[in-house]
Amino acid sequence: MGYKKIKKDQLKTLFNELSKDCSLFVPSGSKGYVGFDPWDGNSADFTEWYRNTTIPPKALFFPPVEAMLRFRKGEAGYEIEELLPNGRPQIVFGVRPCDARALKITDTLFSDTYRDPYYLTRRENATIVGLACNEPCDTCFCTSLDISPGESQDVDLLCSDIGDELLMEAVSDKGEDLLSKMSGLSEASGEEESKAKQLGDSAKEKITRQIDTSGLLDKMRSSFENREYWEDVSRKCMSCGICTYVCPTCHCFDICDENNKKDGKRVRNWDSCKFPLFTRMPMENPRHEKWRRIRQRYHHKFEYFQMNFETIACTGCGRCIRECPVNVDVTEIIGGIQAL
Amino acid sequence: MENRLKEEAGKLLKEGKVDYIVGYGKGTVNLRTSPLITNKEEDLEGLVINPFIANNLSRYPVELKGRVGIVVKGCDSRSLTSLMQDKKVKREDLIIFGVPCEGVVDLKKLAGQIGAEIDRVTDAEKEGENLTLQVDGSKKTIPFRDVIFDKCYGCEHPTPLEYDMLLGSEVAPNLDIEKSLERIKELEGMDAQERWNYWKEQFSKCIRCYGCRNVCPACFCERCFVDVNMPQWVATYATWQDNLTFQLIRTLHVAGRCSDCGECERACPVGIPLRSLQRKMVEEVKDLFGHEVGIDKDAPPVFSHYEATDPDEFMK
Amino acid sequence: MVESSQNENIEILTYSEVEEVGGYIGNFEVKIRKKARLVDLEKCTGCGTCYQKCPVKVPSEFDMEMGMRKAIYVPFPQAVPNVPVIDKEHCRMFTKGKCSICQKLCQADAIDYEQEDEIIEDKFGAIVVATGYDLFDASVYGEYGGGRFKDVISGLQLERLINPSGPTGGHIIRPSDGKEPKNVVFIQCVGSRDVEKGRPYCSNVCCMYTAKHAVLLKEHLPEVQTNIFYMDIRSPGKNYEQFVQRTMEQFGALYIRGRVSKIYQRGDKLIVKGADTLAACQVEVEADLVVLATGITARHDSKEVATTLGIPYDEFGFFTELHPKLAPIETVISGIFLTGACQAPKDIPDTVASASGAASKVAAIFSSDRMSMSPLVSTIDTSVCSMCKACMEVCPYSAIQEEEITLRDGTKKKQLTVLESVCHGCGACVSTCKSSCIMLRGMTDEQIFDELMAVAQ
Amino acid sequence: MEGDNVYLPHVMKIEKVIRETQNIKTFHFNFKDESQKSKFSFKSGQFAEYSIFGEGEATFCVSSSPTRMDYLEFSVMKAGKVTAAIHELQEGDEIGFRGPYGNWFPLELLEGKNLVFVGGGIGLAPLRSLIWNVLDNRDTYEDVTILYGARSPADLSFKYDLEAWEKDDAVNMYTTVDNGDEDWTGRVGLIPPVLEEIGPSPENTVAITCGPPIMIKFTLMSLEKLGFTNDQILTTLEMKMKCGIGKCGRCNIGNIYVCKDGPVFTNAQIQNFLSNEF
Amino acid sequence: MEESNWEPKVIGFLCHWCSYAGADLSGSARLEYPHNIRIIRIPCSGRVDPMFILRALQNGVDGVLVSGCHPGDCHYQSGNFHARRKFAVINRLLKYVGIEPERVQFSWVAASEGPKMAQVIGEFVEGVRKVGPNRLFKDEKKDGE
Repeated sequence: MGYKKIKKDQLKTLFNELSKDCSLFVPSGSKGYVGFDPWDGNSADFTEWYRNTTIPPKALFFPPVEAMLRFRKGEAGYEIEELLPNGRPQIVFGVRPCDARALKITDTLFSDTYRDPYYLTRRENATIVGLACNEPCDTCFCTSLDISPGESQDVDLLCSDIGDELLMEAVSDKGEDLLSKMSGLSEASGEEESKAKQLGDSAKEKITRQIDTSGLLDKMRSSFENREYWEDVSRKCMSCGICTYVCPTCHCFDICDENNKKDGKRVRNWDSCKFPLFTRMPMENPRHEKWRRIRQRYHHKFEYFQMNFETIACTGCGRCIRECPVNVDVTEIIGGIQAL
Repeated sequence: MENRLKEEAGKLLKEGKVDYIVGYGKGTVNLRTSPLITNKEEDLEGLVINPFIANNLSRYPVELKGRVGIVVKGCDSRSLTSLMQDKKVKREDLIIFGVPCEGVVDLKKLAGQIGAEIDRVTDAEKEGENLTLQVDGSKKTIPFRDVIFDKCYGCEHPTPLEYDMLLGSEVAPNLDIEKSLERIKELEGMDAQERWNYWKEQFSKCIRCYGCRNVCPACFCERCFVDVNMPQWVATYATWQDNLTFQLIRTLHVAGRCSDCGECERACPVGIPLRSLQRKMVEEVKDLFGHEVGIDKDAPPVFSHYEATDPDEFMK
Repeated sequence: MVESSQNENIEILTYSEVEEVGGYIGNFEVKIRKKARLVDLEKCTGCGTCYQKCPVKVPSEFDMEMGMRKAIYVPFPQAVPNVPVIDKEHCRMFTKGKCSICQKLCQADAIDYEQEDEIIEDKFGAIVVATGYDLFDASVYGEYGGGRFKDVISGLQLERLINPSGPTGGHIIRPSDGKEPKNVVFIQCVGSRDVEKGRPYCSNVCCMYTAKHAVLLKEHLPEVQTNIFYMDIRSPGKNYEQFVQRTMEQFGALYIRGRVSKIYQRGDKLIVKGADTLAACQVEVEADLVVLATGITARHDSKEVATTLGIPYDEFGFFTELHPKLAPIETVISGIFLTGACQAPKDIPDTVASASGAASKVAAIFSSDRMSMSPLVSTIDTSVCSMCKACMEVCPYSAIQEEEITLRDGTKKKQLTVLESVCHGCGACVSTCKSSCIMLRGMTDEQIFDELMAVAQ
Repeated sequence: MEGDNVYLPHVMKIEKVIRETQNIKTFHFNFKDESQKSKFSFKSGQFAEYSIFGEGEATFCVSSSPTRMDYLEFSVMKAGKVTAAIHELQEGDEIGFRGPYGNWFPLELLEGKNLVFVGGGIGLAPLRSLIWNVLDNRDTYEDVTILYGARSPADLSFKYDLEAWEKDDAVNMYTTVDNGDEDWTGRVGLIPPVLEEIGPSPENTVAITCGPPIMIKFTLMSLEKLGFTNDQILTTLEMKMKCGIGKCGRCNIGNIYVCKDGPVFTNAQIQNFLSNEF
Repeated sequence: MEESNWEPKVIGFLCHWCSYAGADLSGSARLEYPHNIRIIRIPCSGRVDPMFILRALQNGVDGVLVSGCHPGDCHYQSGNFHARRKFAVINRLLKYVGIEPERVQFSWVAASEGPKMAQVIGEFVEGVRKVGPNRLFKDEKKDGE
């Protein structure tokens, strides 16, 4: 597959075109935080400032709240109406390699044994346009998890910022398809290709934060009973759900009904293992204590998920480190486990 | 200052006068500090005091079992006193290290000021009235007052009111109330519909991570009202209606307890200007009942008592 | 008093003060300070030698300071117990450090200058408050002389003068010169129905006692002329109006409807200037004696008593009943009852009625082992309570208390509990509890929520 | 594709409500859409998500036997918001039902074996599904022993079943209560000591137990004393669940998801992971 | 609901001892007040949780009236004093976030004040009528699925 390129000042035109028959999401900071917002036709200057979103792209496929079904009570009793997402194609532009990997990780979970129609419908209708990182944050540690800031096999189409232009490379058929529909592209030279590669390599070098995953599974297992360790590392945690909600792979949810017996919706919403209520049963709660919940979170990501799906459910995006109000740092915690 | 703290904190731990020291340590992210909570003497080497100690640590003694030595700034000390009023901590269980505070750097503001993200800054130090930074290898100097949190402009008690040991000399308030209330005044200038729409838009962003609640030292309930499901006052999922209702009720619950430490707003990952609600209530409670938060640890909480002469003009 | 002191079920603690009241109906824990009277109650035979021989004389409070008593004294002749008390303020043993005449003379060896206050702590099932009233201090009325004229006296002083065991042995004389008065003026509503003096209420008893005084005066001194300045005559009790009529018709009392504007001395007479609003003219009476019908006020320390008991009081210091019509004896605290003038000015029949009422209320409580209460009381879900105790602070009845329980693993835990017998079900605690862990049964959030949802539909 | 949305509930009709104890009720229910019924099957030990529309979902096992498909049953102890709403249900009301989920009692492994059922309180619900299943194919199994206990006579659930089993000569039925009352003439005693007293032989036997955690804990100890190996003991676990299909992230114990990998486990499996978290 | 024949729907939280009795009295005195009010009786104005008010508004009620005994007259001594503190703050907060002041009203009405109760309800309903239907918590558009 060959490389194409587009001038950054052409992006706006491209976006306007693309958004005609599909929903296009691009990084935007207009709401006071960076997230993927529907393309508003205004400014495509995110390439100038965008490093990564606060809310990960998972929110587009597994939204914070989504209606699953509607129930209505009529003369003949209850009627159930399935509320699946509409099949409108969707393009997400600017997904970083770490987040693209995260989507692959949640894909396995949501398609395991029982298919999750809500997530998968959206995923199937979506084309992920990746954007390689030239300027990783100091919280990034994706390289420790076999992710490279400059390249990705997890996207459909990968863009690299080479200055005034974006270099584009189709990674999947979907990407190929999309690429073929884009206008205003030109062929990229080998020089530009290697420039992109070079930028990717230099980005890789900029990442200094890391975790050591070698032998981690065993270390995790043996750390489980180390209550003192978990109590120590959890002491400053505030038990809020920020780390789980900004995590691109956290997928826990709750199912609730709208408070209306006659006509209401059943909704699915994000939930967090950091909340004591998450596992509370009327008579007992296996994870009432904070350290148990913290332990669950890290063990889930680095042990259980790996056992069940052969991959660590962390991509090193660093959001949890960045957004945590008390600076609980996953690399520190995993480092601590390795050092036990 | 730092050395004195390390020394005194070490003594407290060694002599068994406290079970934990709660202070600030260096964070793992550029410029940031992080709560340092420890019962081990060797960890105390990591204690720092600098213009980046944003966290309000007063919440921790509520959770920790035992006696605690704690580092507080002016606003934190008033949160702590408020917690004493609410009987969540006992004064005699605390050894308080007061840090006279000239303001804490708002890293978002700082990023805006230097036009680059914080991880570009390699070194930052307060020198007199200025903050000296190394940005991408070059030195930059910006006025300190330009990069501190908005709350700091409205801080009437920068020196902790309740302490056992003051680290440094008292700091006189350097008030710029107008600047501190800028956003509130702006909102007050709008008409009702505009204001409502403003908040509606803000709370459409809310994802219910409960960061605001969980960092708030005034939110000390064992079970938050949103977690009550019989009846389900507020839906557990994030709709702007329920998000707003949740925050309004939370605002009422912390009114009279909120010391305007600004932690809720700092914690919010989606940038909802929560201080504009909380600070507003600080003003209202003061105006209505003459109550200032965290001044008198022996006074009853503001909504646990009343005066026969409380304002009444809004009643028909 | 004598009779009740002999009842085996009644213990009278005189010269004692209630210091603390805790607990609740059926289980009040009361701390009583029994003040040292410096005379041994058990030993004293009541012979009276001590106060006959005591060298110190002090104006007698009981005689409204018109007579004298000793530093060791029995407050009044019928006092129970008939045992004297030493007035430390005046006793020479305490002012000068020596004397001990009484001690030397006491054959029963009952005088004990060293005696200390005794604290009694006991449990009681109910409390009846009957702390009575104070007389209004008429000296605030400058127009009546503000206390300057010896011959302007209060109704109660006249009462002492008439009394055979009073300071004059029942001889009615002018305090200034000991002469019998010929012309007496009574002034009604002194410290009653007077907004300016902060006493807007009617003292209830003055109209009738003044009428009685007029009658008694006439009986003792047939020559006397009584003149009564009044605002309205309030005589709604049984046979009261007839009594007033007789006072006028049979005993010649002259009732003048109007206020007195000024009293001044002329020679040995008091000139009383006032208005007769019925005749629409000014009147001036040359009086030998002026009697002020001073009203009833709450006891000077009623607010402290109320605070100790945890019961409310009104702006004048009278204790507030649970309901003015339907529960005039009960207070907001179950098990504490009011009787007599501590609640509001009352005359003797009213007082006796309310005392009987209180007694039967108490008897009703004591007659059964169980009580039935309103089910609308609060309950606490201690598993989610964060112990901020805000509910305790807002509870007007102190119905929420802290208790310590022992958990299954042996550890102790402090928690709050609602005393169901004390809770009145107002729900102030419920809306104060931020985490809804205290709930008012029968008016729960769930119930209100359902009502609200139904109404909002 | 229609009908493959795993989260969509069937609408079920409540056909009968049985008050078992003060706070436990059993409900007979059936498909509102008869045509769905023929497509439906389940196995003893499986559970489902039941919902009251407007209140939410809750997890219970199917307590009737797959050998008796006239109607389905579930039993509920009143404990929270949804269960309180379920307790309000009356005949003719409708509920949501999705399932069955989870694994089941391995009938093929039980064939030709002596079976000992030990149930406490509402823990009899999943067992009775299996018990009726076994009794309806009585010849396939050897001795059947049932030990059921509750706190008091008033707390005994499924009294009609107990009576039937009592009468059945092919069942060794034991009922016990922790505390008797005036009318109680039966056995008084906690389940574990009673079990030891009955003393079933571990020879060619499988014990199946379900009940409150504390009872399970001591019952396992008693079974061990009697010589049962961990492979000879089956139990079902309870954890808070929402999705029922291994996605929502609640019910894991280690990497085991109770909803997907359970709820039926051998004691050998449990010993492996349970010590970890609890 | 048709816009043209919209009638305000308001909820009144009235305390049992004073305002509810006041409303009762106005009824037995044959005084008229608008039928738009649905009354929920509570033991004391001190029982009112701000949640009641917000939840009512969120559920589309057009106005909320809270009424209790005059200060000093509380059957439970101090309930209305405590309530007044809360109301004062609620009042300011709701106004601040942009809820029309006409929608939420607090009042003191004694058991003897039948005419006042009728008047308070009347004026309140008129005030609500003026600000129109409560659309505060309505979604502008349907879920963007």
